[in-house]
Amino acid sequence: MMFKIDNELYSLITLFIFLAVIPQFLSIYNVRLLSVGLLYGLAAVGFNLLYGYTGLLSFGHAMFWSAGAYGLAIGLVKLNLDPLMSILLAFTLTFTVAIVTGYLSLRHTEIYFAMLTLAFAQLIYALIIKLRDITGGDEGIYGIPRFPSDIGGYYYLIYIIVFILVILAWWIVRTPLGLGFQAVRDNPYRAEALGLDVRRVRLISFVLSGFYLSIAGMLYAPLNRAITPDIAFWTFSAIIVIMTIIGGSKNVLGAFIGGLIFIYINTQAMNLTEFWQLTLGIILALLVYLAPYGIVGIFERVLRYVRGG
Amino acid sequence: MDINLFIVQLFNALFFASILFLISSGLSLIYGIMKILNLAHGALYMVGAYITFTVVILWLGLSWYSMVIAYIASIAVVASLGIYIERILLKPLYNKPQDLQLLLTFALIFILDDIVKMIWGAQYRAFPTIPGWSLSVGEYQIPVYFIATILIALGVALLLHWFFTKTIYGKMIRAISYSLETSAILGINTDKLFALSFALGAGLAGLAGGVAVPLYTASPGMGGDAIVLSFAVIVIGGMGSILGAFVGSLIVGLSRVFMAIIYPVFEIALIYIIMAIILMFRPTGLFGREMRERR
Amino acid sequence: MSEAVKYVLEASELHKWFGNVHAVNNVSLKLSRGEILSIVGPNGAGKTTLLNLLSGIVKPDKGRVYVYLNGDRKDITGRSPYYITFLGVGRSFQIPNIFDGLTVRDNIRLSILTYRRLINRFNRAYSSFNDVEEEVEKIIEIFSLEDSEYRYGRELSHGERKKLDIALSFAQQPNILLLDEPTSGLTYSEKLEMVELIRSLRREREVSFIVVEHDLDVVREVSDMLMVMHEGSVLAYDEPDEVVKMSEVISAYLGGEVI
Amino acid sequence: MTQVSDSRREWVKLAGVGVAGLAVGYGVGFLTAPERVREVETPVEGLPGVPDEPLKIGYIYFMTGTLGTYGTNAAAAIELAVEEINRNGGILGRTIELTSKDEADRERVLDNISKMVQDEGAEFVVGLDSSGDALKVIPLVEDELQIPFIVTHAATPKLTECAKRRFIFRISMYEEPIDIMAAQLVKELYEGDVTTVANIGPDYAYGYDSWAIFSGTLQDLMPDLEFLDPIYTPLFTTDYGTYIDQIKASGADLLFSSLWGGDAATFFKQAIAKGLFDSVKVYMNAMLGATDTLEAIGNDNVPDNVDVWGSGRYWFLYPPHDVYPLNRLFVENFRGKTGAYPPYVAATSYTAIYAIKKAIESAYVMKGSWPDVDEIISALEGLTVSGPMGPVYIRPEDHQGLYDVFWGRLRRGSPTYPIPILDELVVYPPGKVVPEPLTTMVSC
Repeated sequence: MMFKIDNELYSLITLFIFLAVIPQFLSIYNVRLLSVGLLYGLAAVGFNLLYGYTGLLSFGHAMFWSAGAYGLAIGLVKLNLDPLMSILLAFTLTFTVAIVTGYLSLRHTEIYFAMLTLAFAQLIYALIIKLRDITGGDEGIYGIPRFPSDIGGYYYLIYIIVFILVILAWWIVRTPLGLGFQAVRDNPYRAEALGLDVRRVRLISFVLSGFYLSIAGMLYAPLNRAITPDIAFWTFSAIIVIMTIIGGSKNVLGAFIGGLIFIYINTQAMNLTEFWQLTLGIILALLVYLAPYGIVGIFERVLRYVRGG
Repeated sequence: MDINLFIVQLFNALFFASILFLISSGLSLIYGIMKILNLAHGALYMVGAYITFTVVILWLGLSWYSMVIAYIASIAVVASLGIYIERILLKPLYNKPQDLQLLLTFALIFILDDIVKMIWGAQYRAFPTIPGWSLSVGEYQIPVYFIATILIALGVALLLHWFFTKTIYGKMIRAISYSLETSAILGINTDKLFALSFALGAGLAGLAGGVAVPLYTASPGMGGDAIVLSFAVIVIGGMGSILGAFVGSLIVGLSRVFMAIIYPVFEIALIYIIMAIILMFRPTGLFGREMRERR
Repeated sequence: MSEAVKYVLEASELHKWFGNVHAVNNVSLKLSRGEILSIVGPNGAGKTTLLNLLSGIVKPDKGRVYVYLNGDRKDITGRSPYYITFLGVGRSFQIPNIFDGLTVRDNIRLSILTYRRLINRFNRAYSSFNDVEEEVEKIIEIFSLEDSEYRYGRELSHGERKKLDIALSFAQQPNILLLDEPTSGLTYSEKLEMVELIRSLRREREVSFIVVEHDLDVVREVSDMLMVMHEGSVLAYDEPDEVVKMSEVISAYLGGEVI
Repeated sequence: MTQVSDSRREWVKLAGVGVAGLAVGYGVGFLTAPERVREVETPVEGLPGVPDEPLKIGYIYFMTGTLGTYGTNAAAAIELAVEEINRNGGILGRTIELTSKDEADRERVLDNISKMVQDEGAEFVVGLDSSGDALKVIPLVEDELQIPFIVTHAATPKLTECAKRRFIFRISMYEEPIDIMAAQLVKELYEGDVTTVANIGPDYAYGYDSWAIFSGTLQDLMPDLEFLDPIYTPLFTTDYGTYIDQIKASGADLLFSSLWGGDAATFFKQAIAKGLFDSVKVYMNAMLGATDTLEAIGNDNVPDNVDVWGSGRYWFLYPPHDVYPLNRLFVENFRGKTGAYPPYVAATSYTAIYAIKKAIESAYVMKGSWPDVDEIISALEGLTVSGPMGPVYIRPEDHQGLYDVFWGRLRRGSPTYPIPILDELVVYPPGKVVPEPLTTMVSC
């Protein structure tokens, strides 16, 4: 059970201590914003298990977020199930989606994998719109109950789950399983030659990462108490990719920070100007050149500079 | 279905496929040579549409010759935009992690959408009249613009074929798509050819926008609607293959139009199902081949 | 010593065509425990293809491949590389094939964890298996990778990559190692080091080797047996000194090509 | 010059001057800022119990993307209303300040509304184009924000028909009365002339509901009609050729359409190019009466061989300018600001601001000091406010704004108007077509 406490864990713990205290000093709106930030961060961490650690770029991860959100909302609102059964329903849905799409798309890598996941995600988006008796179609599902009902309390529910899952991700990449992910990312042929079942490793990573997104979606639906199909659209998948790259796909910390920061960049861009898309676009483009290894990359460079390395 | 209806529906499908081909051939070309999935391709298509709209409606007035001038203007403007994007924005990223190129093209969607809104406003921009008359097939009509569009798409396909098989530049670009290193060793100026191919791909997107706008309606963000189906097209056909884009467009166009008649619930789903099935049996799409690894 | 105990690997009458090219033409060999067999020949002689046939990466069109396991002769023709690896046949690659995003230590850990079937565990840190760590230490020592232990694969020199590549295979306790040009691109002193390494591996674990090599000095230094290939066929297959005596071989192939 | 184009110009300038200029500009702006504020300040004698700080109103519409035209027009109209009100001393002396967000940031709609209310202190929010969004905000507004929220565009019957909301109002006419009137109009004008009815609409709730309401009502009125299977076009359809020829092949002579915005224009033009109106005799499009859609159709595309009917939530020529000067003034001022004839979102959002003003003022009269939220809600319930579309009555039972419903026949607008217009307007009073409160023809 031994593991080395490293800089990344220190940073994560510090960040989480900060995140535990800071809501006390924030307005209710900012707590809400931070809740969304935590969920985006969780999504980025989950996505990064597949992308940064296993080397597979999925362009359809919105399907897992919406599987979780819709599974829970359908259970709670449409089928009147109790929360536990609804969560179970959401997990079953996620698992089915992950296994089927994973089985079919993991025959491919690189761009074809990305395109296949995109296709499946769009198929699910089309299904959500079509199956309106179950999903509410484009009008979505509203009136999802929230517990605890106040944002301040719900923040801490999100916080606890996100904390556990982020630390779990940190942990997983340090276990043999996580080492296997990274080996498959670096050199699948050599990994195969060494006796690693590459397709199985990829599938595990895909499903695991799907569950992270699904849990984020499950927490998101009650936060907003209503959902519409835009969380299944391809642009949301793109945002998941983008925020991970912004933060830095090298480690868990980077992805998590990426999610948190993307929310703030997005919000601030809209506050600054009518042309928020242009502003957001320019900020993203600048990050490409100024922070090619993500925001965490900048931290590291600064740290190395301070230490005189 | 009587024969006349079948014929007009066939032309509907071919028209739709032609627009798809013009969009996706550029997308596929850029991917094949540069290994960049240009997410902003739809935005370039949008710019092309606005340029043609401006030239024909705001400046010259509708006529066949103004349409030709507008198409050329669309190609020229969007292709030069492509050169700027490639030289200024993409080139510095060639030796950086590949995901940065993706991020950049995504940022470009935002930037181009808002710039278009700044210049042309947010309102719908459309041709007041559709150029040309219609051919009658029984009680149905085929606008002559459909036929013109289909001919343009065919012409572009033949031109691209000629370009890649007969001209020295085309041959060099093909060489690059097989092996970057070998091409460099052979003394091919890969740097210049990257710019050329990006400009060519962008120009095709511009032409697609120009050809589409008289029958469609231009608005900022119209590119996002167009791009997803062209992803499906190039995956079905094989990424990097112009022939693949051609056949893929036909498959998507035909299946969409005839599914809308036979079983409309499946109209969109079918495209993605075809895509998944083809990839299961031919991992690189119908006409794709194992490509060189990314740089 | 009975035959089954003495031998570790056998190939009989292997053929492989690539289109019209007869890449491997009727090659048979037998490898004894602890033996070092070198294969030489000009480019395109079919050496690497032969290694690929033996390690299962390429399937032969004709002929069989066997390994000897606990006294049994086992037919492994057409089996997956993954299966053959677990039967104790490791191999290295001409262009070093390692994990660039992992440290040298993690590279070796990965290899051992996979071999010991611990790779799917997620209840412990991968660095917390004591016996694996001991093994890692040992391998780092054998391959003298101490200086680069904590560096990433992408930061290694060519020589270090070559060593790590072999170490990855060696860590899986193979009976047989198939090495594809282990000294290509190395400096003279690195070559000497590599020769010494191969010898010590044999000493340490009684590993048998098939080495595809260009450098005749290395070949003569380490080999027990020498095979000369040309256009897919075996030209000579004997002890090195005997082969070298065959003057026509030297002048025609070894002389021009290698030295 | 509009504020929109002001900031647009600013941006272009900024882009030209570059980063250095931006930095200098910030510095100069910082130094000169206090003086500018003093210039603008106009002394207002305070009414008793009225806070000094400005009243903040937030609005949210699609400002970007393919629906961006709705938001930019709504924003212009809201700014127009606010300029007018502020010029005349604000609401009880309180000036109005605006804040806005973009509905096109799809996943963040609720966050952005929360921001306006909880962070920026907006006391009212108006807006929403998407029906999904209008339903999505219900839990947030009713349970958490608890401020008056006036929907001005989203048309789903579910918003006001399924339950009485406490804080949410809709001032714009919604789809059900318009579709019911369409059916009545068909009976009135075309009984005996048409036999077969087809539908084309978007493949989502709005399309399904519209057809259910229209065909349901029409079937009761004219049971002999043949109703064909409705055609629904998927999201992002730009190419309607296959549907047009299907409709043609089906032999329909009445085509009902719930396509809207750019889609309505695209379909219409392709229908003309493919000669659809050789066989279809009557075309009814519930959302055709939108000036932005008509601009995209163009004067040259008005066919002679078919009766085209359009409706909407407001038509800029009704009530007639000579008898109802408020509409004339609105049209003139809106044209002065944007150069365009006002589309319906402009009128409804403009009216929403005046509804807020009137509700506050009447609640103030009763109370003698600034009213709280509950008092404003009570004042909004049963309020009648004059908008460009005529007097609007906010029904207290379901918070739905009621005013005249119209259908008009499409005519060339030239030479007077650069866009096609609706002529021969048939106007029904709301009592004739709006269902009883909290009854519905769609499933909740």
